[in-house]
Amino acid sequence: MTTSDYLSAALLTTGGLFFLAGTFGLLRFPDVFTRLHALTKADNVGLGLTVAGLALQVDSWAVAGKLLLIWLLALLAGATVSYLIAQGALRLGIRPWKR
Amino acid sequence: MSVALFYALAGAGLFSIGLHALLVHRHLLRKILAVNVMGSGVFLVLAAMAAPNAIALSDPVPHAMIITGIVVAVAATALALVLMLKLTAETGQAVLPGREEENS
Amino acid sequence: METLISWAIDVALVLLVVSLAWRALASTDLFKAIVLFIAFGLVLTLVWVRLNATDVALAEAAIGAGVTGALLLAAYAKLRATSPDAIVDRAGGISGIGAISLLILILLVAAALGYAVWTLPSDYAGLGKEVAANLDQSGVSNPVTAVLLNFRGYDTLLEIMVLLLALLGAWSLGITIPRPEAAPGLVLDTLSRLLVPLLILVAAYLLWVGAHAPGGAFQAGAVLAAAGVLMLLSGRELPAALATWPLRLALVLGPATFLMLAVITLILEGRVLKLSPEWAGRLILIIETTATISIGVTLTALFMGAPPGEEDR
Amino acid sequence: MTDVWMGVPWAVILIVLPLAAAMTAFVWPRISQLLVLGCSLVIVLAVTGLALQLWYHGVFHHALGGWGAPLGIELYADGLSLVLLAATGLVGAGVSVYASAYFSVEEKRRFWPIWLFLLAALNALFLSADLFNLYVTLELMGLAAVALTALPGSRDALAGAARYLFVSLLGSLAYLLGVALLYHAFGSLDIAVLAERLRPVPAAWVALGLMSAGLLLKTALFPLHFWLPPAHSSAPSPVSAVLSALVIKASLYILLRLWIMLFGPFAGDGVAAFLGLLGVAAILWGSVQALRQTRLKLLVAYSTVAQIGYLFLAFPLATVASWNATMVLLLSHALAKSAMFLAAGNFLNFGGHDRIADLDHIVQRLPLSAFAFALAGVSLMGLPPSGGFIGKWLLLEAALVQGRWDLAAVMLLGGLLTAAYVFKVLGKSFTQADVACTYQPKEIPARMQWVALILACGAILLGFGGTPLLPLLEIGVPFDGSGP
Amino acid sequence: MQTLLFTLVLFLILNLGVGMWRVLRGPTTADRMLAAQLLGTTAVAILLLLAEATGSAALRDVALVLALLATVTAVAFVRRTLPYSENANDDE
Repeated sequence: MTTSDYLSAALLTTGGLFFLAGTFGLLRFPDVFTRLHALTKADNVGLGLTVAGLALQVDSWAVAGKLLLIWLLALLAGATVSYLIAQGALRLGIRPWKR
Repeated sequence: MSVALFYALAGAGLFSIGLHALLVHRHLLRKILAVNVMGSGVFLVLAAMAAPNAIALSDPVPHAMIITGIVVAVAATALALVLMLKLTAETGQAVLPGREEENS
Repeated sequence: METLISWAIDVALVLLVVSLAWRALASTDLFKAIVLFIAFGLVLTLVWVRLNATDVALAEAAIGAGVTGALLLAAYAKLRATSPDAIVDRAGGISGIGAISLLILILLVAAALGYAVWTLPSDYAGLGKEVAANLDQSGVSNPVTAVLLNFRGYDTLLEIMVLLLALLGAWSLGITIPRPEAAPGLVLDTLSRLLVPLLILVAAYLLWVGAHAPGGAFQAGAVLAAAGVLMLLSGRELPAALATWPLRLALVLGPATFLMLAVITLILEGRVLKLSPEWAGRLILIIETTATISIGVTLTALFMGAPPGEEDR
Repeated sequence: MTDVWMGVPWAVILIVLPLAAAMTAFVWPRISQLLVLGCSLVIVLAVTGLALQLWYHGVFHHALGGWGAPLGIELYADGLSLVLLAATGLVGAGVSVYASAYFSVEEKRRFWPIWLFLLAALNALFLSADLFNLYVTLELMGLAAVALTALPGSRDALAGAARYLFVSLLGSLAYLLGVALLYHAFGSLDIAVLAERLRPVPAAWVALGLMSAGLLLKTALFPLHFWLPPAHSSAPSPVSAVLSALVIKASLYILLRLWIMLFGPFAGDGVAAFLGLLGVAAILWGSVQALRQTRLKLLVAYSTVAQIGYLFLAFPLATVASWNATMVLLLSHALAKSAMFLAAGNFLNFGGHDRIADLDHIVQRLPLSAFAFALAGVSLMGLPPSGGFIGKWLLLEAALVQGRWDLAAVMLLGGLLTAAYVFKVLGKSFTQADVACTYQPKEIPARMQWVALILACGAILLGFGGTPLLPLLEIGVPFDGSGP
Repeated sequence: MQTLLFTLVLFLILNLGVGMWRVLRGPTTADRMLAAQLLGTTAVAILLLLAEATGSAALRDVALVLALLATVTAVAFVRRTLPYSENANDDE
């Protein structure tokens, strides 16, 4: 394994851990709004790290570009959908959780 | 047991689960989902045995059949959903009326 | 080690897919059932990938998990607007002796199925060899596309008709449920402005790539439909001038082209849908392009439900 | 001239023309009626042309795409296909004319394209000999039939259509799973190729069970008939006519085709006897239920349940003569039952109700329709000189030759019960209703009465023309059990 | 490297199973949809990993389509279903 392989393995593993964190956040957080955080933060970072790790492995720019596109798409979708869900939830009268 | 067989058995399982739900539940939306699960079960049987094995590459004919089947399924689902909504608008319920109510 | 992990992946996927189906069908809360069903589609996509059926995975991702999910969610919303009682299944089902005998019957069916599958020859090649032998005559190098549009093109012709027919059926029922909708807002508007062109681009890419790699008209059509659905969702309506015969023409464009090709090949080649090898590639591209447009428009129209202009009849 | 006639690919026209017409009718509704009537006429012509081709050249094959089985799909026609295509052509033309007067302008705009799709699906189905292609045509037909059933938008029609849709989908999926098993066991979708490779392995048995169960459900053979009466009675009358006359015959056709070409030789007597038993039960149960009905369209629908039973008596007899009898019965039932539903539709439209007890001198008010109903009844009862008589006589003969007195007795009893329910209707149509006439009688266009009468006359005429037509049925000797 | 990729795939599939729990649990419609979104992103990651592990480039297209369509489904939820949701306040 070369240096880039080690780097990529580290990125991928960290990405996997972020997915785990996201899933656990989704399970453990108390209400919709906090769970949104779990989804968007952890999940997009998780996918981002995975994409980064994989991009180190591919040898063509086109493939790396496609990977980047997928990630950007997930970021955009995640952010927008979370915003819309939060807005909709507030409109419905769900109050954010307070300790 | 090969991987293909494993998936094919899962397909048979999905078909049976869907069949059960289709016959037991009365709500139309649940019946629609059940039919879709049954269809996926059939497709799984088709695809599992078409996967590459010791003597042959993967067989594209079942794959083409599944794609055709998926499109037929979405068409039937769309029609069934409209029918369900229309029936609900008429009767206020998304269930099939019982036999005795219907003949009256 | 890798074989073991590979096995574990397959076992986990099968357990997941079966339990998702089980829970989706067992849920009396219909929204839960729908979301579980969408998740079922997602996992099924992964199953197709594991089975080396990438074309199917693409179709499942686009149609099974995507378009069907959107259709179900929209229908759920309309159901709730029509009859708030109807979104939770309180009707129950069969119970008592009927339920038990039914369960026994289905267990018998399942056992027979399992036995039949178990005894299937595990090394049967199917038609793979015939397809491979004739692939260079088909005009495309993706075998699934070759089967769909050349070897068994007639099935595909009829299947596109099924889709059109479903729309005619849906329109003939013409549900008229008003759907009050808030303004889309800046965020959604921006999202749709970014995504719609991207979706159209991806649809074109899938259409083009289908000749030699997984992709093709149905997948591309579904992605195109996603663009249409997104436009509808962000409050853009079809201009009234286009909602009459231009829309109907777009709906029949694909099927009509395909049918016309059937007639032309019958006259010129003596066989319905016989594509001579030197022309086959181009002809398939023409059929697929028109079919993509029609499939996209048809699925969007199915999402809409009633024919445009008649929604508030 | 004959060369031109013989060279035209009539079979392809039977599929392509209605599809093209369906799309044209959808895009350009204004010309749709003219289009449908023209299309129906051409279909009748094309069936005639195909019959001549079969007569002179034998079985018809057309390798679509030039590939041929097993890689490609073939169109295939023999005597069996021809009977069903003829039924489709004749009933289809009759119903097209009837519908042109039955529906309002607005309804017709929605009806025509779907109706043409249904015709195309039926023709395509009867011309197919590829298991997966049959599935696609089955779905095309099923969805079209469901959409037409739901057309009135009333509560009953929608409920009937919804139940029908799920039955139809369940049947198709069971069939498709059987196809999947057969494909993976024997590596082909073409019936003829499969017939050569079929061996009695478990997968073949389970496939036989799944496909038969699915198709019997769609054919509504007792005890899987529960969905038929509500769907067929609540649909618009022209649609009821087609559902009972043609649509349920389509799944029966596939079953016959599979049985004769594929499963018959190895399935053996046990399965055949079982199917025959179901047929007997269907005759008795359907007839008794028909007799008990108080609504005319439900009576006619239950009569369909009973008449389907006759078509299954040939399975245990399994001789060429009994199969031929089944074919004649099939055709005569298609004509008679469509005539009956159309006549019933006229009564219903005229009085605004179809309560049998209140038919109220309908004979004097709608003499042509009443006469059509009576003639159709004669054919269903199996009285000479109708087509029903020829069919039942041949079947009876086959049963007696084999010493199956039980089957013969059931046939006769079924005939008596049929007579009872037909006379129940006719009797009431002469008498004064108990309650005073409260309805505003509606004008029934002459066309709608004449169509019913002509179809009923067709069922009777079959009795005269039936015997000479028998050799046509034997083209491709579908029934000698050895396949094409 | 292969082994790592496959292990990650397995790990993420197990993650999907855990995410399913939130779909089952709810309690609001938004929660369920949110969980479905997470499943979608996870499936995208799985597809990308598999594409690399098996050397099948077409799987990246599947991932792309899945990401796109999941977004559209989510928007359909937000625009059609969410505004009519009740049972919003009976949080855990």
